Parts: sequence; structure tokens; C-alpha cells
Amino acid sequence: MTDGDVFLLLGVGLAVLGTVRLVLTGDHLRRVVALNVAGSGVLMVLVAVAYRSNPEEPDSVLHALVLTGIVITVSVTGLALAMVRRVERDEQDRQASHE
Amino acid sequence: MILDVLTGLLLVAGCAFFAVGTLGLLRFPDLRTRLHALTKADNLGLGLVVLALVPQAGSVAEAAKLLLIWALALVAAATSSHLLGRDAPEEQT
Amino acid sequence: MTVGLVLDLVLVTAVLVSAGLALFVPGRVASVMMFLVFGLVLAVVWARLGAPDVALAEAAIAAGVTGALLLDAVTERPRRGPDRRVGPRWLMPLLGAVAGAGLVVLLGAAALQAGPVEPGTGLGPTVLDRTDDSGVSHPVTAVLLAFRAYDTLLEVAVLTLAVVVVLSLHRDGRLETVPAPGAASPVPDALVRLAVPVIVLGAGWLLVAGSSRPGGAFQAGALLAGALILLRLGGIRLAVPTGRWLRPAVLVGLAAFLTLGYVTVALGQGWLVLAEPWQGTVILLLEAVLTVSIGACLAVLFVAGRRPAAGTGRGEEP
Amino acid sequence: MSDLLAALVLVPLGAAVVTALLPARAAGRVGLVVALALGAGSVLLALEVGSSGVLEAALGDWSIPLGIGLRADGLSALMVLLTGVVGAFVSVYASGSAAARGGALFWPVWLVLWAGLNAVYLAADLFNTYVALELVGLGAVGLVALGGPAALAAALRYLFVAVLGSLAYLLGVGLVYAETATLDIATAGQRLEGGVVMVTALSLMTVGMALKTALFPLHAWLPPAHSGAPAAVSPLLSALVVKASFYVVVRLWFGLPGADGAMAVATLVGVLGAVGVVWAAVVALRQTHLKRMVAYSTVAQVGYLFLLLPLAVPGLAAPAGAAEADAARLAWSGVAALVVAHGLAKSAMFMSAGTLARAHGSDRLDDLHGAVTRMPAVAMTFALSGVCLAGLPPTLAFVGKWQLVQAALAAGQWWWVPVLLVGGLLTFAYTAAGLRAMFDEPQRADELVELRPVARRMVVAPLVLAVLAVALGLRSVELLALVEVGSVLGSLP
Repeated sequence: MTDGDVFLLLGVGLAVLGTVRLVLTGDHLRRVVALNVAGSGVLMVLVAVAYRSNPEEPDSVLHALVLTGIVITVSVTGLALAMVRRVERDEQDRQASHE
Repeated sequence: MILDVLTGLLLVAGCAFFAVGTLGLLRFPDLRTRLHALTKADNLGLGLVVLALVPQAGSVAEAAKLLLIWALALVAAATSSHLLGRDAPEEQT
Repeated sequence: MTVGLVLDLVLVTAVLVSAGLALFVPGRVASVMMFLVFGLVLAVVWARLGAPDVALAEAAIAAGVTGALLLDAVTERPRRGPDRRVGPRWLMPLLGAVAGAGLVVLLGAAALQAGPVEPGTGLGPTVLDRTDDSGVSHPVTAVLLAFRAYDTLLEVAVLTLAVVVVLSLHRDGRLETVPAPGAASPVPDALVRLAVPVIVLGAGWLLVAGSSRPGGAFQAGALLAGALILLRLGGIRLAVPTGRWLRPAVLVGLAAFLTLGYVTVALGQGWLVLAEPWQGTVILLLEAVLTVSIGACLAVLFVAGRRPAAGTGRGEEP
Repeated sequence: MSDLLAALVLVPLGAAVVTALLPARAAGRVGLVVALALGAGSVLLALEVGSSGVLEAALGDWSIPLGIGLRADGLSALMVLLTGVVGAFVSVYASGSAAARGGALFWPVWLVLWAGLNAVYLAADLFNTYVALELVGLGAVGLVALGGPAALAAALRYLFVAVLGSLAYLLGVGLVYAETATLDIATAGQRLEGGVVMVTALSLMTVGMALKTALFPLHAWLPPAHSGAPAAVSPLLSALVVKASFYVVVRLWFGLPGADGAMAVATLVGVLGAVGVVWAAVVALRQTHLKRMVAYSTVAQVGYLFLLLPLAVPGLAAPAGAAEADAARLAWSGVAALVVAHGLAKSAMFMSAGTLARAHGSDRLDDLHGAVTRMPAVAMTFALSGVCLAGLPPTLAFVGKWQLVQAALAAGQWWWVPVLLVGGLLTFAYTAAGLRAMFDEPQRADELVELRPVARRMVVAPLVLAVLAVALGLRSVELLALVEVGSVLGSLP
């Protein structure tokens, strides 16, 4: 069990945990949270791989990729949340117009 | 050498305050008392930890940054606890 | 090494507990709160794994802006509508748990075995010794803005596209109808007046530090977005550009990157080829424009999610 | 000439920025002009690759392992050509009516999506493909969301599926990088040796891409998204966006070595594709709405494409002259023909369905009675594209299916042949179901709804594409020669 292995497994665990929760829940907002957790898990695997390759000088290419991954995750989260809020507002209006 | 001892002592004191703050959070009945416990104890704890790290800081700039962190944390904690305390008069379930 | 081991175990349990709670705790508000904790603990994990840039980005972008977006969404609708789940309540979680456990074992085993052909031949070493002829001295920034500049260009396009799509959800696409109520209390205004200058200063420092130390356009942009959101919450409407200036502010980053590409190919050297003398300055200029654009993009994502003023922004499409 | 590669990605991005800033009317004109220019550019690239072989470029002048390489071999040139031609025709169709576009921001989002598609096809770098796939995913979700509040829930589900697929792919890239310490597909191919890590990474990436391509059990998100989208968006999604993730699967399975170690995964994917072909066609038969039927047809046709894996993967390791090698080459060119045929025919079918729905006010089959007399050209387009999808001679799809049948027999996997035949029959069946609704005379006079006027270009563009899909069947030699360029399986004997 070399130095970065525990975080590698933690990353895989987070990715699977987030994916399972995203697939199972019906609540859109919770899905956005699960998506972020899964994304962080995958990025943790990347950083752990960078760390394991050379603990003193971690691989800076992977760090740049993870930075790109974080920015993409926040863009997706911003879009998903805007759509979730709009969908739930429309749902509420439809229920309101039924009563 | 004295600096290391000082750092150790301050760290322990800081962590003690954090522990007290968390204890307050768990034990106190309603929101406002919890806020009281948290803002006071934790901020003091953070201050002590920062003071503990200041002698270990490599340069004066680093020490200044540490103190800046503490100042900002103080301001943020004050504002958020004010907003929480003001906006939630009845018990938050 | 045992102290390191203890630290690792504490960190791993903190991440697992906060992630588990963020995913499975009953209430929505509690879930978002735990997600914020998860974001901060994650920043510590990145620092532990020797990735300061990623730790900065995690704290500023993932825990900062994403946290603000989620909190704003959850305060609008703290309770969820009736659950449309069908079937026994215990079946799906059980299936999920079994499948998840199997996946973790399988992927974990594969990941642990994955080791480079001969250790130390990663792309990292080649980047380190080629960094100095990229115009900047910090390897991560060199990779982001010199070696793999095309990746970063597409990534800025992803962020800009997300904002454009969010704007297309609004009736007028200008966000003028989104109200900006002040906090109607002196204390947050005091915070805004005190914290915003410090944050903007910090963003500027991060931007300039990016060429020699961990930092750069993305972290600085996220910090700037935080400042803009604080101003907007403090009731200052024009902090986040709406109306005529909205789209130029959002698109300026991508436009600058593309113009750089067009200019370099027009000069005949090929796409995104930066000549020797003025590499560093061009990269810094580009990062400055990117910081402003990313700050505007993230702030617009925050404002665009909010409910437009009644009667104007809902339902019918333009 | 290698500047053309990056131009095919950076020009549409620049045009998207311009159209986002311009007012709606000017944006429409600029969008249309740029679309036609891109169509010409992709034809130019196809001719260039056809004549002078594989084109490569390193961006920013950094050599491959450090920088990012762009690479256009036969298959990518063919996909860029398909995107160019279908994209240009659909842009002409979209310029016909604002309702078909769904919203003022159609042009910027569509041009960014186009840039993303070209970026996927030209990328020679694993992580660059991930960023390009995200661009395509978000662009497609944005276009579906233009369909108004009804399409928003479907767009949201599509977003979660697309991002989940990309994350699975990114995890696979992480494993490949851990093993080979490089992101360039060609270099990774040389350093990798088949093993547990390689098979796991390949399966992860395949699952991720299968999610985005709506392969059979993972397809539930596609019908509501593609049928809810505006009239001009559905053809783009079904004909082009779905192909990008399939292209990545092909690039991985034939780029990374040791893929024959993962034969079990390839066969599973083939079986799922075959089940998808039959099941989705049966569901399409029972649909009451035209656009949803066409969307289920996409799920069925995607099943055919994944038959490539079980047929061609054994050929990778086989010696040159062996039966498996012939089967692999036949399957490779057969699926390439099917990809182009589906792209042309499906976009024509979705555009004609959109025009019918727009004219009659709804796409319910019972509301389309008498459409054949009142809108003959559109009905003919629908029929022609149906014939092509069913794979009847002389269409291009027939060429593709015939080569797949030959490949199945050469590889000794005869069980794919009945799937191909039954699939073709069922495709013809649900096209006939659609046509029967149009041929029926409206029983009551009041049922004869007043037709909304439709711009001429919205009738002509799909017709030309449908005719092209059929005519290409006769002239498919050049296409199949193009797809052989730089292919790892070598060229047909």
C-alpha cells in the first residue's frame, strides 16, 4: 500500500457513491449534489495517480487536467441548477393552476 | 526551541476552545445559544491556532497572510451569525 | 510516518462522513450544508496530495461558487415535492449498495494495479524541464496556457456555452428582470464594504502569482465572482452586468482566446504558437481577460438561476 | 493544409461568439453563411485526406507528448464530412422559421455544438476528447432546452446522463494515463499491453460512451429529448450528436491494443445492440406521435452500429489473410456506410416530421390525415428516408447492411444476420405506419385543419438530403475508399 493508494480508493469510492445516489434519487437538486460528489471522486483518482507517480514532484499535467475538470464541473452545476429551479417553478405553477 | 514549545501550547489551547465550542453546539437548546457558543469559542480557537503558526511562518509576509485569514474569518462569522440570529426568531426545526 | 498515517485516516474519514451525509441525509438544506463541508475538506485533501493549484481552485470554485449556487437554489425551495418513486422502498437502495460495492472492489483493484511501465517517466518530468521555454515559470500554468492551450480554450468555451444556455432559459436573455434586493441590514453591508476590496486584491494577486506560483486565471476568476456575488447580495444591482453589457462581459474571455489563435495563424506561425520574446506578457494579458470573463460568467450563473420578477420572466418563450 | 484542422473547430467558435452578440435577424444571416462555409470546409478536408492521406497538426507547435495533436484519418474525415453536409442542410432548414429554431440563441449554441463535434472527430488526445465531448453534451442539452418548458425536464435528464457518461470516460482516461503516462492515443497504444487495467479502462469508457449514444438498456433519456426538441434541433441530435460518442468508442477499441482481450465486453455490447435494434423498432411501431417514433428509430439504428465491435475486434489480432481480418475490414466499411446513411436519412426524416408537425399544429399521427395530398413533397421525403433507413437497395444503408451480412458470415458469427434482416423489416414497418396515417382520408370535414404556411426551403432541404441518401448507394465506392485511409485494419483487398 504505497503512499497515495488510500486516496485512490477513496476517489473510486466517492465516484461510485455519487453515481449510485444520482441514479437512485428522484430529487433533481440532490442529483446535482451527487453529480458534484461523483466528479470530485473522479478528480481525486486523477490527483492520486499524479501523487503516486512521484510524491515529491507530483505530475503537473494531471493537476492542469483536474483544474479543467473543476471548471467544467462548476459550469455543468450552474446550468443544471438553473434548469432544476426552472423545472420546479413550472411544476409548482402547474399544481397551483390545477387547484 | 521556545518557539516550538509556544506553538505547541497555543495549538493545544486553540483545539481546546474548538472542543468547547462544539460541546456548546451539541448541548445548548436553541439556535441563539448555539450561535453564541460557536462564534465566541471557535473564533478564539482559530485565533490561537493562527498565533501558534505565526512563529513557524517562514517570512513576515506569510505571517501577515495568516493574520489576514483570521481577520476575514472573524468578519464573516460575525455577519453570518447576525443574519442567522436575526432571520430566525422562532425555533429552527 | 505514523503521524502522517493518522492525519490521512482523519482526512479520509472526514471526507467519507461529509460525502455520505451530503448524499444520504434526509433534508435538502442539510444535504447542501454537508456538501459545503465536503468541499472544504476536499480542499485539504488536495493540499495533502501535493496539488496546491487544485486546492486553491477547489476552495474558490467548487466550495465557493458551487456552494453559493446550491445555497441559493435550496433557499428558494427548501422542501421537495412528493416523491414519485415507485416500488418497495428498500429494494433500490439494496441493489444500489450491492452494485456500488462490486464496482468499488473492481475499479479499486484495477486502479491499484495501474502503475507506469517504468516509474518516473510520466509527462510531469518532461513538463518540468520544458517549462522555462513556455514563457511562465510555474509548470501547471505552463501546461494550461502554453502546452495544452487548446484544452483551456475548449474549457472556456464550455463555461461560456453553459452561461449562454442559461441565458436562453430567460425570456429576454438580458437578466434585467431579476430583482436585487438589499439585505436591509447594516451588518452585511459592512461586510461587503470590508471584504470586497480584500477579495478583489486577492484575486489580482492570484492572477499575477499564477505565472510563478500556484494561482492563475481560474482561481482569480472564481474569487472575483465571489466578490461580484457579495456585491449583488448587498443590493448593488450593477455589480453583475445585466442588460446591454451582459453578453459582452460573458463572451470577452472566449473572444480574446480566439483572437489570439486567429492572430497567431495570420502571422503564419500556426494556431496558438507564441513567439519567444513576448510569450510571458501575452499569457499574462490573456489570463487577465480570462479572470474578468470567468468572474462575470460565474456571477451570471448565480444571478440567472434566481426567480425573475413576477409576471415577466416565466412560461412563454421569446 | 494542417491549419484547416484547427480552423474547423475555431471558426465555428468565433462565429458563435459573433452571433451571440448580434441581434436575432443579423445572427441568422451570419449563422447561415458560416454554416455553408463550414460545409465547404469539411468537403475540402475530405478531399484532402482522400488524396494525400492522414493529416496531422500539433497545436501551439509543441511536439505531441507535451502538446495536443490533431489528427484527421479516413474515419474522422468522413465524420467531419457528414457533420458538414447534414449541418449545412439543417442550418438552411432552420433559417426557414423561428419556431423551428426554438429560440433566439439557437445559432450560437448550434455553432458551438458544431465546433465540439469537429473537435471530437479531430482530437488525437484522450483528455482533449473529454473536453470536446462535454462541449457537445452541453450544446445538445442547450438545444433541447430551446424546446420550451415542456422539453426542459427531458433536457435536464439528458444533462445528467451526458455528464455521467463523461465522468466514466474521464475515469477511464485516468487509468490509461496511470498505465502509460501519456494522453496521446497513438503513443498510449504503443505503451499499453492488454491486462486487467486496460480491460477495465476500456469497459469504463465504453459504458460512458454507450450512455451518451443511448445503447439499448441505457436509452431511456433519448426519445423524450429528441422528440421534445424544436423541429430544427431533433435532426442535429439524432443524426450527428449521437455519432460523436460512437466515434469515440471506435477510436478507443481500434486505437488501444489488447482490445481482443476484452472480447467478452465486445460481444456483450453487440448483443445489447442487437436486442436494441429489435426492441426499439417494435416500440416505434406502437407510437402515436410521429417525432417520438422517429426518435425510437434512432435508438434502433444505433444498435446496428455497435455490431461493429464483435465483428471487427477479432480481426485486430488475426494475421492479414485470415477470415477474421476480412470480416473486420468488411464490418469497418459496412458500419461507416451505415453511419453516413443514417446521418443523411434520419436528418431528412426528422426535418420532414418537423415540417408536418409545424404545418398541422401537432405531430399526432391521427392529425396528419390527408397530408400526402396537401404536402406531397414532405411525405415523399419521409418515405424516401424510411426506405433508406430500412436498408432496401439501392440505398447507401443497403450497401452497409450487405457488407455487415458478409462480415458476419466471414467471421462465422451467423447470428447477427437475422438481426439485420428483421431490423430492416421492422424499420420498413414503422415507416409504413407513419405513411399510412398520411395516406388516410380525413373522415370528417372539420378534421381538415387549416395548414400553416411553410417556407419552401424547409421542404427542399430535407428532400435533397433524402435523395442524397438514396443516390449515394450507387456511388458509395469513393466513401468506402475514404474510410480506409489510415485505418488500423488496412484496406480492403
